[in-house]
Amino acid sequence: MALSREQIAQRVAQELKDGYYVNLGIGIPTLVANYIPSTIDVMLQSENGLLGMGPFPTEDEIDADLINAGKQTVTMATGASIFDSAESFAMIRGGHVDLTVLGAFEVDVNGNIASYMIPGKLIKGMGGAMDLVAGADNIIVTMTHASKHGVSKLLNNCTLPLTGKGCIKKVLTDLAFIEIKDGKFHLLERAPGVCVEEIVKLTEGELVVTGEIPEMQF
Amino acid sequence: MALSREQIAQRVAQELKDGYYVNLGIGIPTLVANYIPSTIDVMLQSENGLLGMGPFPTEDEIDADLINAGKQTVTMATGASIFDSAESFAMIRGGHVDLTVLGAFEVDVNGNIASYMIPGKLIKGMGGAMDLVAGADNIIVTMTHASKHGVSKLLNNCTLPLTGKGCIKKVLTDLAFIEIKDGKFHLLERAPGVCVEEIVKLTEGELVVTGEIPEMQF
Amino acid sequence: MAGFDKVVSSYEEAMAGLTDNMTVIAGGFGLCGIAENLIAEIKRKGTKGLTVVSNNCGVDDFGLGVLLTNRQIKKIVASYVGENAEFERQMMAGELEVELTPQGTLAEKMRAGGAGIPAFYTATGVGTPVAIGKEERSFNGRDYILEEAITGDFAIVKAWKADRYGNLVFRKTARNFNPLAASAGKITVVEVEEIVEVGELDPDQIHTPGIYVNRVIKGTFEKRIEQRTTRPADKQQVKGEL
Amino acid sequence: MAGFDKVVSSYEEAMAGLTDNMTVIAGGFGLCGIAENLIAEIKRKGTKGLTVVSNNCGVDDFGLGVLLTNRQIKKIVASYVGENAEFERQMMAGELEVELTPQGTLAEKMRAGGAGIPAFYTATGVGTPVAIGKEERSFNGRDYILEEAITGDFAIVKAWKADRYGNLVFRKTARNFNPLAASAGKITVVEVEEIVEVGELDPDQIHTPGIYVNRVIKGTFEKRIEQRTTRPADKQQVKGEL
Repeated sequence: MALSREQIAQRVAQELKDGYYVNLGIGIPTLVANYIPSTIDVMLQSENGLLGMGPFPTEDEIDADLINAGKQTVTMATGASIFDSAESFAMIRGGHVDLTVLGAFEVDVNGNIASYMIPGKLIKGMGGAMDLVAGADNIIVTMTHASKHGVSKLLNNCTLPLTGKGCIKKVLTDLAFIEIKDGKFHLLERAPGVCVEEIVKLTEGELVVTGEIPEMQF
Repeated sequence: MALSREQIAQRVAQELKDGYYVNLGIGIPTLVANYIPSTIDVMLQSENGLLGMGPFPTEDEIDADLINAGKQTVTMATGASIFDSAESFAMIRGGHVDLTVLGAFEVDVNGNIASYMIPGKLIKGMGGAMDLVAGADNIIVTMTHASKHGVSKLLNNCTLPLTGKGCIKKVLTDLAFIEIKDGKFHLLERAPGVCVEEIVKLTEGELVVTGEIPEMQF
Repeated sequence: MAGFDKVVSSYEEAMAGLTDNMTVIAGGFGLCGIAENLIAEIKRKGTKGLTVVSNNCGVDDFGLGVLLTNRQIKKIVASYVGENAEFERQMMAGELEVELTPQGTLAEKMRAGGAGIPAFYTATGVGTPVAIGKEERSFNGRDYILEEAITGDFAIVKAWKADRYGNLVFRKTARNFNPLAASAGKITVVEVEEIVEVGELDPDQIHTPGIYVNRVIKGTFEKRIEQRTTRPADKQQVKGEL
Repeated sequence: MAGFDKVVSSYEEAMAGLTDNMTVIAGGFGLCGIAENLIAEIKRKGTKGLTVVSNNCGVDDFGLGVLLTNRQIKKIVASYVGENAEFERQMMAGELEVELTPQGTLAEKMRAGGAGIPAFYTATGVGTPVAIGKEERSFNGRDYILEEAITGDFAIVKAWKADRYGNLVFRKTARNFNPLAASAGKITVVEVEEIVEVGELDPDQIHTPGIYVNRVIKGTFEKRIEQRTTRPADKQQVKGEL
């Protein structure tokens, strides 16, 4: 069965390592914070200028001067630091963030990603996404594998304007965990109960399936 | 008579205006701080990361962590701020400093300045001088008009490696206050008791003398 | 020190000199750390044809959004349209010129503007619509595009505290683009919650030195919240959890 | 949070991994804010062929000067030779490769290195020996040269306080190049006067966030003064006077 949003977040959280500085994008990536294993510690970077993001505030703690990149009220974790936007992106662009998780409309076999506009229909703006994909070595894209109508979002070539070129190496969809290398998708894991054939069918770009593909473990 | 170091500093101080942020170079320029008119306020920028430099400390106040760009122990004026070297030169390069005073070996009619090395003999390094001359709109160079042997330092073309190109508009020597424009030196004032002929003789580059040249007032 | 006293007493004085078709750089991220009353004053003045440089453009009825609704903005340089319906409508209808700029590039362009760096290279935007018309160059085997600095005729900035010399301290994530905007304005106007005596701010802890600041005014702020997210009061702070 | 505990207990551990021919970026201005004991450890290790990036190179018998005297430095990138006779001697004799770099350009190169900006344009050095071999380009009618970023295999940094996560606070003008060096090192080692508990430092007042820092060690410092200039104790502080 396809993963829920929470399960996607849960699987991504397994990729976290002790001592990681992590930037979580808006949407599903934000949920990853709820599944950080208790055995490790990570610090969350919010690109509006906060390293060490804590949980949402209680009503009493709400502070209009303390928000995350999704404009949600948050708190600071112990050991947090605050900085301006140029410093924040210096961190990101300079490759100091260990893992970035963000959403997308499409990715393709060359590691291109499209996530910020649908010409003539929707222009949200790229926010910090272009900086994040260009700055990070280690990125996980979370997305649904295909549209409601069964149209693949894992393509030979992105059709929408790109957010970044050749920068995505790992994709976690509701169906599969996939690596991108050598101009191909490589199937690493499948969602519990989802068969390889279904994933193949819903993946437009060439998908390499090597040996037995394990189910994700939760 | 030729101005003393103190008199040069004193004459430069007359160019200060209330509310000026000023960077004073090492040597004679540093002495300008002693002649700030009591009717105005200026803040001194030290490019090692201090805006609002105060006087030298008393023995009791000495703090190894608080020095100026000449590596002298100093104090902070009320309202001072501290910043890193990149921010300091952002201020300088971004044109936020109102007046810069620095020394030189040579200047020429095109506003070029040479101040940091004599090939084969002396290489001090440019320190912040290249940034200061490139960043400031308003610069006064203080220097002796000629060498001990009577060789002019106000030239048609600088002979030493340049610190900056086309950036000097005002020069105060021990003999004269000179403006540089249209590829010529223009005599504005002469030191008390120094005649125009002597200045002309010791100025290699073309010197424009228009009308009666007033003596400097102290 | 009269020459360094930046404090003005009216919003009219604070925004004096702003005229049609000028460029205004605004601090703030969403509605956090925005110069609410300086924006209101621009609305009151009715200055038209403005180019506004800001990460976002407020919401429909608050922040820079009010200048959009009031048709005072000709062009916006921003990274995120997001939650502003009027912004999106004017943009899609071609009534508003929009230069979508990646957030980090926007921040760096402001910093460069303040720092006298005319242009810099960045990997951000390579191979995307942002790269169109820009020079691409390789350094150490990686591709970058050339981005130019931004400066403004005015910068409008929100800080927490200022002293009379214009030394500024920001609070929490209301800092965001504000120090960068402050550095990049020909005339930088700062709205603060508190004006303190000169000497009260620790020199080591000043975020923006007064040299970047031209005018300071004390304001009162609504500080509207866009996404009011909370956890129950009886719930312990769990590590990292949102 | 074991994963974020950056504190090490010996200088050997602090400089572990430094090998011959590496590039070391060092904070400090003159002898102010230098990582005295990290330098001493490099001397003890005897690592050779180093490229050192630092505004100055200490004096003959203190600071980075001891590495010059000990012939461990192959190349120096610095803005000022100044008061170091051995530096000047080795440079004039051609025994030492020296890349004289304007102070502001040097600071910006370090910042760019840390910030993932491969190169930037600056007016500093146009028409001077510094411009030789560099691209010159005009923006808005003014000439600029292209300067490339600097990064180091190691950065050695002196801060005032750190917490265990490596969040740093600097003191007075001992800040100087230190935050920039911290950002530009692949491995950034910081020597501090005091290590405080995590949470003790005000998040708004941290100069260098721990993300840039790999190792922290508590040291004791001589803090030698180069130019001990004073005024008589009975003399009032006169405005601006030196």
